[in-house]
Amino acid sequence: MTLELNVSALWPVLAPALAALTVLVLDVVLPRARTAHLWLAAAGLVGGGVATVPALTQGTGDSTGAFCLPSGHCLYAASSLTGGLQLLALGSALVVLVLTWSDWGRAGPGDRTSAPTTVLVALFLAATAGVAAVPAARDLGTLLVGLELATLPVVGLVALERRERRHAGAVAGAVALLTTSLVSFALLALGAALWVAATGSALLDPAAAAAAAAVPEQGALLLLAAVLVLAGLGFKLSTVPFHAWTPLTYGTAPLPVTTYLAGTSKVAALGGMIVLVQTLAGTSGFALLAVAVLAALTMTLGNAMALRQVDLVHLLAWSAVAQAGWLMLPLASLSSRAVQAAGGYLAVYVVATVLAFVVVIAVARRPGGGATLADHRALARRQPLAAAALGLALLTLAGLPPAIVGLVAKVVVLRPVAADGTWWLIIVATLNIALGIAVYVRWLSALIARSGEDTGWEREVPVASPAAEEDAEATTALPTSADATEPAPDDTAQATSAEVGATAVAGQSAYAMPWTHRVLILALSALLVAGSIAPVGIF
Amino acid sequence: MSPALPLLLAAFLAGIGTYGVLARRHAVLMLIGIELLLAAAGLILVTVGQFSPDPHASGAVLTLFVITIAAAEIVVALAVIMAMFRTRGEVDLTGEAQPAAPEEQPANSGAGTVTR
Amino acid sequence: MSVIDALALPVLVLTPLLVGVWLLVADRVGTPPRPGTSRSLAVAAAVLVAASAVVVVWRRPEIDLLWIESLGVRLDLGVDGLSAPFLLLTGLMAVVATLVPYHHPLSDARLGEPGRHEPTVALPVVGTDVPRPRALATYYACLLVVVAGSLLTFLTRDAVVFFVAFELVLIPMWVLVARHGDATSAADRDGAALRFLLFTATGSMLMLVGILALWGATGTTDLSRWAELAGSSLASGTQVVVAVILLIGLGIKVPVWPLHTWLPWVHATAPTAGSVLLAAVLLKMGAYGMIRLVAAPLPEGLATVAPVLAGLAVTGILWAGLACLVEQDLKRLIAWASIGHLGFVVLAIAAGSETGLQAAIYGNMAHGLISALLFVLVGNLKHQWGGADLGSPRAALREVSPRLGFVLVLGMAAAMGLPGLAGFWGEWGALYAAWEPGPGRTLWWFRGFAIAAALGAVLAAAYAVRVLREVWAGDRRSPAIRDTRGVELGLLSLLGVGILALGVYPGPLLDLTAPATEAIIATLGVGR
Amino acid sequence: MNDLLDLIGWPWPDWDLPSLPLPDLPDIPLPDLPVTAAQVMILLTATAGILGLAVGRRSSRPAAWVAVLSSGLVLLAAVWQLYAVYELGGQQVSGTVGPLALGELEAPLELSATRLSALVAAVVSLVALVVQVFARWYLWFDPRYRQFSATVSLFTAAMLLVVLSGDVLLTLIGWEVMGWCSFLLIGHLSVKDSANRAAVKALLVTRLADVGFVIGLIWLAAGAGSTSVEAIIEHWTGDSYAALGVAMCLVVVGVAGKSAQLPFQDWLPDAMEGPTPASALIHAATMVAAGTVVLAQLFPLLQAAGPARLLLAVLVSVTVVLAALLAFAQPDLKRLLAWSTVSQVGLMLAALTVVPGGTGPDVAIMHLLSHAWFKALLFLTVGWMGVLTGGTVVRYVASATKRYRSLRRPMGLGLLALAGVPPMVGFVSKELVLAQAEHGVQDGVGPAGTIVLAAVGASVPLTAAYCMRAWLILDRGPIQRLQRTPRRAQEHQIIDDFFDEPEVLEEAIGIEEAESAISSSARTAVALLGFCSVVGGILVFTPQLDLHVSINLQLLVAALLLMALAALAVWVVSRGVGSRDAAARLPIRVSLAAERGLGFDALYRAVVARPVVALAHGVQWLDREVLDGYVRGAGHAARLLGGALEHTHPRRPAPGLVLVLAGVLVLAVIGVVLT
Repeated sequence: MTLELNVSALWPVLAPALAALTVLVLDVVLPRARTAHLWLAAAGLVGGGVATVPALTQGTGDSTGAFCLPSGHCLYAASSLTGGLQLLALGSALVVLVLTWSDWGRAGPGDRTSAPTTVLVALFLAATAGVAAVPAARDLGTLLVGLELATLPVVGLVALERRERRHAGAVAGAVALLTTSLVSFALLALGAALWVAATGSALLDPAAAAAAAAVPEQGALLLLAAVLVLAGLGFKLSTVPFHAWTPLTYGTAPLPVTTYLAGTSKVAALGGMIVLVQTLAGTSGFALLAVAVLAALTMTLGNAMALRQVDLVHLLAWSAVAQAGWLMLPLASLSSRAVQAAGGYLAVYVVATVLAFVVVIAVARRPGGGATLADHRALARRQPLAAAALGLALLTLAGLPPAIVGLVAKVVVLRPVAADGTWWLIIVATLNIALGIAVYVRWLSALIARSGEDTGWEREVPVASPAAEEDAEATTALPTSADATEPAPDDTAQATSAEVGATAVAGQSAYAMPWTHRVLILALSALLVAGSIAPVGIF
Repeated sequence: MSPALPLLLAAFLAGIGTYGVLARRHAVLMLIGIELLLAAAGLILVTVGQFSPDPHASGAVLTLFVITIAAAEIVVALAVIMAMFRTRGEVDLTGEAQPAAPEEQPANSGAGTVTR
Repeated sequence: MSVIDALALPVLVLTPLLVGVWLLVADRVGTPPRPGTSRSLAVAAAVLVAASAVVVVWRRPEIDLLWIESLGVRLDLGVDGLSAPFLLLTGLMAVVATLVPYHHPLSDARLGEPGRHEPTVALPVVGTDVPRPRALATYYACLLVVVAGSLLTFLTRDAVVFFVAFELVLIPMWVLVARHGDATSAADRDGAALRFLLFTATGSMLMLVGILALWGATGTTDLSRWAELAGSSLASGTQVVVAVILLIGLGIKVPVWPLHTWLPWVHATAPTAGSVLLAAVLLKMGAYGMIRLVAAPLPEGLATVAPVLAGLAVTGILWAGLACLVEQDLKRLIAWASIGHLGFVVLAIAAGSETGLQAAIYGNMAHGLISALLFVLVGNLKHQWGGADLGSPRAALREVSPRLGFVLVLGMAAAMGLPGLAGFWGEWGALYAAWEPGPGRTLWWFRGFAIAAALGAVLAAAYAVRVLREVWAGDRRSPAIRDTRGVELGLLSLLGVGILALGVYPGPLLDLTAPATEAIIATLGVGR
Repeated sequence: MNDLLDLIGWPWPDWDLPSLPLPDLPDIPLPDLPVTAAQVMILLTATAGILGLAVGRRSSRPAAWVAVLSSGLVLLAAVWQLYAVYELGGQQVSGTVGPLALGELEAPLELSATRLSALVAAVVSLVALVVQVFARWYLWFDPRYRQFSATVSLFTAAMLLVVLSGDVLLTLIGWEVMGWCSFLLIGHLSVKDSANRAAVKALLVTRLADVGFVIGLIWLAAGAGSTSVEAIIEHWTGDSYAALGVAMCLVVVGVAGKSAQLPFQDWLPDAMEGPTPASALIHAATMVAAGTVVLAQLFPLLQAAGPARLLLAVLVSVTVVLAALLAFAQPDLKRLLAWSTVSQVGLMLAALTVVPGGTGPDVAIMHLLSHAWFKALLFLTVGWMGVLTGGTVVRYVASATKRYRSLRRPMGLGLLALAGVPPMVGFVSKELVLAQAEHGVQDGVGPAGTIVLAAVGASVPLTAAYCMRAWLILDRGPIQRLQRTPRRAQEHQIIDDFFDEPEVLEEAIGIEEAESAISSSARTAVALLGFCSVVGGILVFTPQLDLHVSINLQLLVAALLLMALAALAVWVVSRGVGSRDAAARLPIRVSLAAERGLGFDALYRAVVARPVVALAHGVQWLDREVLDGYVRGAGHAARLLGGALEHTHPRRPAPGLVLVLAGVLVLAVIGVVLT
C-alpha cells in the first residue's frame, strides 16, 4: 500500500520539529552557543506559523490532507479550523519563548556548557510540534503520537526548574503531571483498542463510526471507547475529575512553563476533542451526555475553587479549569457549528490567559513583586499600562464588556447548546458566568483599590522604607540577577499592601519593565481590542 | 480459536493494572501497573486485528505505536522519579506535594473583597 | 440637512465612547489631564450627545452594518417612537451627570465626624483634598461610557447587540461605585459595588438565555422581525417559559420585587452622578427591555404570566412605600421611592393594553426626571450634612436654604404623583390600565391590583410628607448649610421645569410614543 | 281655637317661589375671542401662582399686586362668563391641553361652563379676591407672604378647574392639587409643629379617602371608554348597571373625605392651625365645597345610584347633627366655626340626596353659595378679631364686639346668616334645603329622605343655639378691662394706604375704636362679604337658579319658632355665667371630649397610623433579614462550597489518580448506561 504524503501541508508540524533537531545538531557542532538556539526556536515557530496560512485561507469545509490512503481518507487533514488552532498554538508558544528568553538564555549556576538551554529548547519545540499535530490527526495513531509528543516534553520542562529553592516543588509538580498523564495515556490506549474493535479500523472516519453506531452492541462498544478517549483527553484539558494535577503543577512549575501549560497545551487537548467530536458528529442520536456533565461539573468546581484563592497562579489555575468547562460546553452538541464555536472560544481564552500570565510575570519579576492579590493591590496606580491590560484580559475571561470579545465568545458557545435545547446546561452555565464574574472581580477590585486605607498612596512616596531603597539599588546593580528575576509569592504574601506600594514605587524609578514584556502586553491587548471592536474571523 | 480467551486475559491484565495504579504508593510499582494497562490495550488491539479484515492492519500498527510510546514514557518517568528521589529521598506518591495554598480570611463585607 | 442626518447617529454613539476611551488612555499614559480639562471635555461631549439625540429623534436616520457575519449579527441602529423618549432622556441625563458637582468620596468620611458646623465647598476641585487627576479623568470616562452603552441599548434593533450594550454599562458603573462611592466604610462600598455587578450580571445572563431561545425559535436576532412574528413561531408553553426567564432577568434590572434588594445599597453608596445615571437611565433599560423583548415578541407568554408580574409589581409598590415610612437614610429612601414608581411602570406593562404601554413609557420618563432631581438634591445635602441620616438633627431647609427647600417640596410632590407634575400621568394611566387590562388578562385580579396600587399611592403621599416634615419644616437653624447656586441650581431648575412641563402638557410625549405602542398592540392577533 | 286658626287662615297653602325676570341685560354681542373666560380664569390664576413666587425677593409688594390684580381680573372674567353662558343658552365648552393619546381611552380634557358652574366660579373668584386682599393685611409682617399668596392663587386655580371641568381627569387634577395646596396653606407656619401635624393630617386623611374617588372615577371612565363627563353620564344612564351603585359609592367616599364628613371629619378642626385667610378660603368657598360641586356635575348618576345616595344621606345626616353639637361645646371660636362648617357642608350634600325627580342640584348649589359668603365673612372677621384680641379662645374674645365696635356689624351679620335668620341669605338657602327635603319625602325618594329631613330639622335649632352662644360671649357687657393697659390716644393712626406698612398689632392692642386696626381695603372686602350675605338671597328669584321648590309655610314657621326657642334657651342658660358662655354649664368631661372631637384623632392613630408603621417596621425587617438574607446567603454559600472543596481536593499525586479512574467509571456509566 502506498501513502501519498504531501509535505507542504505538514509544515506547521514539521517546522518546529526540524528546529528541534537543528538545535540538537547545533549543540553538537558548537557547544557554547545559547541565544542561537533561542533564535532557531523562534524561527521554527514563526515558520510554522507562516505555513498555516494556506490552510487558514481555504474555505470552510474543504481541507488539504497528507498521508492520504488510496481510499482517499487522509491521516492528516488541515481544515481552516485546524490551521487556526495550529497558528494559535505556535503563536502562544512564541510568546512563551519570549517570556522565558532571558531565563533560558543565561548560564545556570553550575553548568559550563549550554546543555540546559539546548535541552529546554529542544523539549519546548518538540512539545509544540506535538500540539500542532493533534488538531490535524485523522487516525488514532497520529492522535496518540501527537498527544504524547505534546505531553511528555512538558513534564521535562516542568521538572527542569533551575532555581534551587523551587526545584523540589517543581519535581513534585512534574510527578503529579507525569502520573496523571501516564494513566490517562493508558486509558487512551484502551479506548483506541476498543475503537478499533468497534469500527474495525484505526481511522477516525465518520462513516465507519456511523456504521458502527447503527449496530447496538458495537454502538455500546464505540461509546465506551469514546468515553475512554474523552477521559484521556480530559486530563490534558484539565476537566473535572482529571484536574487534580492542575493546581499542583501550575503552582510549582516556572511561570513561563505554566503559561505554556495553560495556553499552548490546551490547544492540543481541545484539538483532540474536536477531532473526536467531528468523527462522532455523523452518528445520529449520539448525544454525548458525558461531555455535558463534565462541562457543568468543571466550570462549577473551577469557579467555586477560584473564588477562594489569593495566590494568583492558583487562581489562574482554577480559572483555567473553569474555562475548560466552557471549552467543552459546545461539544455537548455534536455539530460543526459547535466545533467552530469551541475553536473560537479557545482562541479568545488562550490570548486572554496568556496576556494575564504575561502581566503576572511582569509584576512578579519587579523587585519586591509577587504573585498574590496583595501584590496587585492598587496596580492601576503603579503600572497603569499593565493594570489596564490585565483588566482587559480578566474581563475577557469573565465575559464582560468592554472586553466584548469575551462576551461574544460566551454567546457563541452557548448558542449550539441552546439550539439543542439542553436547558439545564444553559442555566448552569449562565449561573457560572455570574460566579466567574465574582472570581475575577476580586482581582479587578484589587487592581483599582486605593492602596492606603483612605489616603492616596502617593503621600507615602517620600517615606519609602530603607529596605525598598536597598532593593532598588540591588536591582540597578544587576537587573537580571537570580534574585531580581525570581517570583517569590511566599515571601510577599504577608507583605502589607502599603509596603508593597512603597517598595514598588521605589523600584519603579530603578526597574523598568523589559521592552519585550511591553511589546507582548501591547500586542496581546491589541488583539483583544481588535476582536472586541470587530470579532471577524474568530467565530 | 475464539477471541474470548485473549480478551479475557486482556481484561484480567487491565484489572491488575488498575489495582496496581490505585493501591501502590511506590512510584515504580505504579509504573508497572500502567504498563499492565498498556499491555492489555495492546493485547486487545492484536486480537481485534486478527479477527477483523482490515487492509491496513490497524491493530498491529497501533500496537507498535503504543509500545514505542510506552517505552518513551518509561524513560521520562524514570528520570523524573530519580529526580524526585534525589530531592526527597523517597518515591512515595502519597507524600505531600506542596503546602496548601494560603487561604483567604473571610472578608467583612459579606461579599468577596480583597484581603488587606 | 442630509449631512446632519448622516452624521447625527455616528456622532451620537461614538462621541461618548471615543471621548471616554481617550480620557481613560490619557489617564494611563503620560501626564494625565487636569480635572478641569477632563470635566469640560466630558461636558462638551455630553452636550453634543444631547444635541445629536434631538436631531436623531427629529430626523430618524438609520445605520445598518454587518458586525459578526458568522452569527448574522448586524449593527442595525435606528429610532422609533418607543426608543425616542429614552434617547432624549439619556441625552439630558448625560448633561446632568457630567455637570453635577463632584464630591470627593473621602470628604464624606471626614464630614461624617460629629460636631462640624461650617458649610463646605460644594465642588472641591481646588485645595488639598483634590482627588488625583487620574481618578477624576477615569470618573468622567466611566460616566461617558455608561451613557454610550445605554444609548446603544436604546438605538439597536438587534438582540445580540442589545445584550452587549446592556452589559457594557456594568463595569464603568461598578468602577463609579467601587472607586468613587461614599467612602465612610470601604467594606460597604465594595459590598455594594459587588452586589450591583453580580445582581445585574446574573440578570442579564438570564436575559441572554431568553434571547438565545428566541433566536433559536425565530432564526434571527432582528428585534423588529421578532415584533412582527409576535411569537407565532413558538408554542405557547415555550413562550411562557421564555417570557418568565426574560422577565426574571430584566426584573433584576428594573428592579421588580423581590429582586430589588441591591438597589438601596447601591444608591446609598454611589456618587451623585452615578445615582442619577443609575436611576434615570440604567433602570429604564430594564423597563425598555420588558417592552422590546417580552411585550412585543411574546404576547401570549406575557399574558399568561401577567397576573404574577402585576402582583409582584404591586407588592413592590406597597413594600417600597412602607419601607420609606421608616427608612432612616435619605438616599436609600429615594431609592425605595424609585422601586415604588417602577412598580407602577411594570404594572402598566403587565396590563398589556395600549393605555398601559403609553403609561409605562410616560412613567419611565417622569421617574427619570424626578429621581434625577431628587438625587442631585440629596447628593448636595448628604455632602453638606456629612451623611444622609434622617435621625440626627438638621437645620430646617425652609429656614436656612429656601431654594433647596423649594426643590425638595417640588420633588416630593412629584414623587407622590401630584397632578400637574410629571409623575401623575404615568401613575394614573397605570391604575386605569390595571382596571381595564388588555386581552387575556383576568379582570378582577387586575382590579384588585389597581386598588392596592392606589393604596400604594397613599403611602407615597405619607412618606413625601414625612420627609418634608423632617427635613423641610421645623425651627432648627443649625448646622447651617449653604443654599444651592451656580451650576447645580441651573441643573435643578432645568429638571424642575422639565417635571412641570411633562406634568402640565403631556400631549407631545404621548403623541411621540403613540404609533409604536399602537403597533405593538396591533400585532397581538398575529400570534395565532 | 278654630276661629283663631281661621283668623290666620290655617292651613296655609304652599307658596311657590316667584321668579322675577331679570332686567333684560344690555345685548352686548359676544365677540368670538380666541380664549374663553374659563380658560382665562384658570390660566390667570395658575400663572399668578407661579409668578407670585418669582417676583419681588426684597418686598412682598409686587407679589401682592400680582395676586390681587389677577384675582380681580379673574372676577371680571367670571362675570363675563356668566353673561356668555346666559347668552349661549346654558353651556360653553372649551378645550385644554387635550385630547391625549392614551390608547383605548379617550381623554378630550374639555372645560364646560354651565349655568350653575359659572355661578359657582363667580362666587369662588369673588371670595378668592376678598381673601387675597385681606391676606395682604393679615400677613403684613410675614416674610413668606409671597409663598402664601402664590399658593392661594394656585389653590383658586385648582378649585376653578374642578368647578369648570367637563372631564373627570381635569376634576381629579384640580381635586388633588387642592389637597396639596391645603397642605401648604395649613402648614404655612412651618416652625410650629402643631401646624405641620395638622397639615400632614389634612393631606393624608383626604388622600386616603381619595383612593375611593380615584377608583370610582376610573371605573366610570372605564365603562364609558372616555373621561368626558358627558360621555360618562350618557353611557351609565343608558340603562341600569349594578356597577354604577358601587362606583358612585366609591366617589361618595372620596367626597366625604374632602368635605370632612364622617368618618373623615376630624382633619378640619385641626386645620384651623392655618392662617385665617387660608381657613376662609379652604373652609368657606373651595375645598370642602368641592365635593358638592363634583356630585352636582355627576348629578344624574347620583340620582340613578340608589345605594350611593343612601350612603351619602346617612353619612351627612349623622355629621350634620354631630358637628352642630360639637360646635356648641367648643371653647375656641375658630374651632366653633370649623365644626359649623362641617355641619353646613353636610347640609349642602344632604340637599343632593333628596332631590325629587326632574329637578336639578340647584338647592345644594344655592346653599353652597350662601355658605361661601357668610362663612368667609365669619372667618375673616374672627381672624381680624384674633389680631386685635390676641387669640380666639373664649377667654380672650369675651365682649370683643363691645371693645372693638367695628367688629360688631360683620360679626353680627355673619352669625345671623349662619343661624338662618330672615332675611339673611342663610335663611333662604336653609329653608330651601328643608323644603326640598320635605318635598322629597312626599315625593318618595326613599328612606334617605326621612333621615335627611330629620337631620336638617334638628340642625336648625342647633345652629341657632351655637350662634346665640357665640354672640352672647362676644357681645358681653358691661366692658370689663382685660389686664392690658390701654395706649394713649395719640398713637392712634389711620391706615388707608394699601401700600404703606402699618404697625397693626402694636397699634391695635387696647384700641377701643378698632376703626384703624385694619387696612381700609381689607375692611372693604369684609364689608362686601357682609353685603352679599344680607342680600344674596335675591339670587333664588333670578333665572340663574331654576328652583321648582314650593315652600311649606307651616314648616317654615315651625323652623323659625324652633330657632327662637333654642336661642332663648341658650340666653337663659348663659345668665349668671361670668363669661356669658352657655357651654360653661356643660360637665367638664363633655366639653373636653368635644374639644378633642370625640377622640377621633386617637382613633385614626390607633386604627390606621400605628398598624401601618408597625407593618412598615416588619417590612424593613423582612427586607433586611429575609430577602437580602438570601442574597448574602448565596454569597456565603459559594464561598463555603469553595472552602469545602479547597479542603477536600487532593494535593498528592496518588489520590488524583483515584479521581481519574473513578471519573472514567462515572463517565462510562453515564455514557453507556444512561444513553
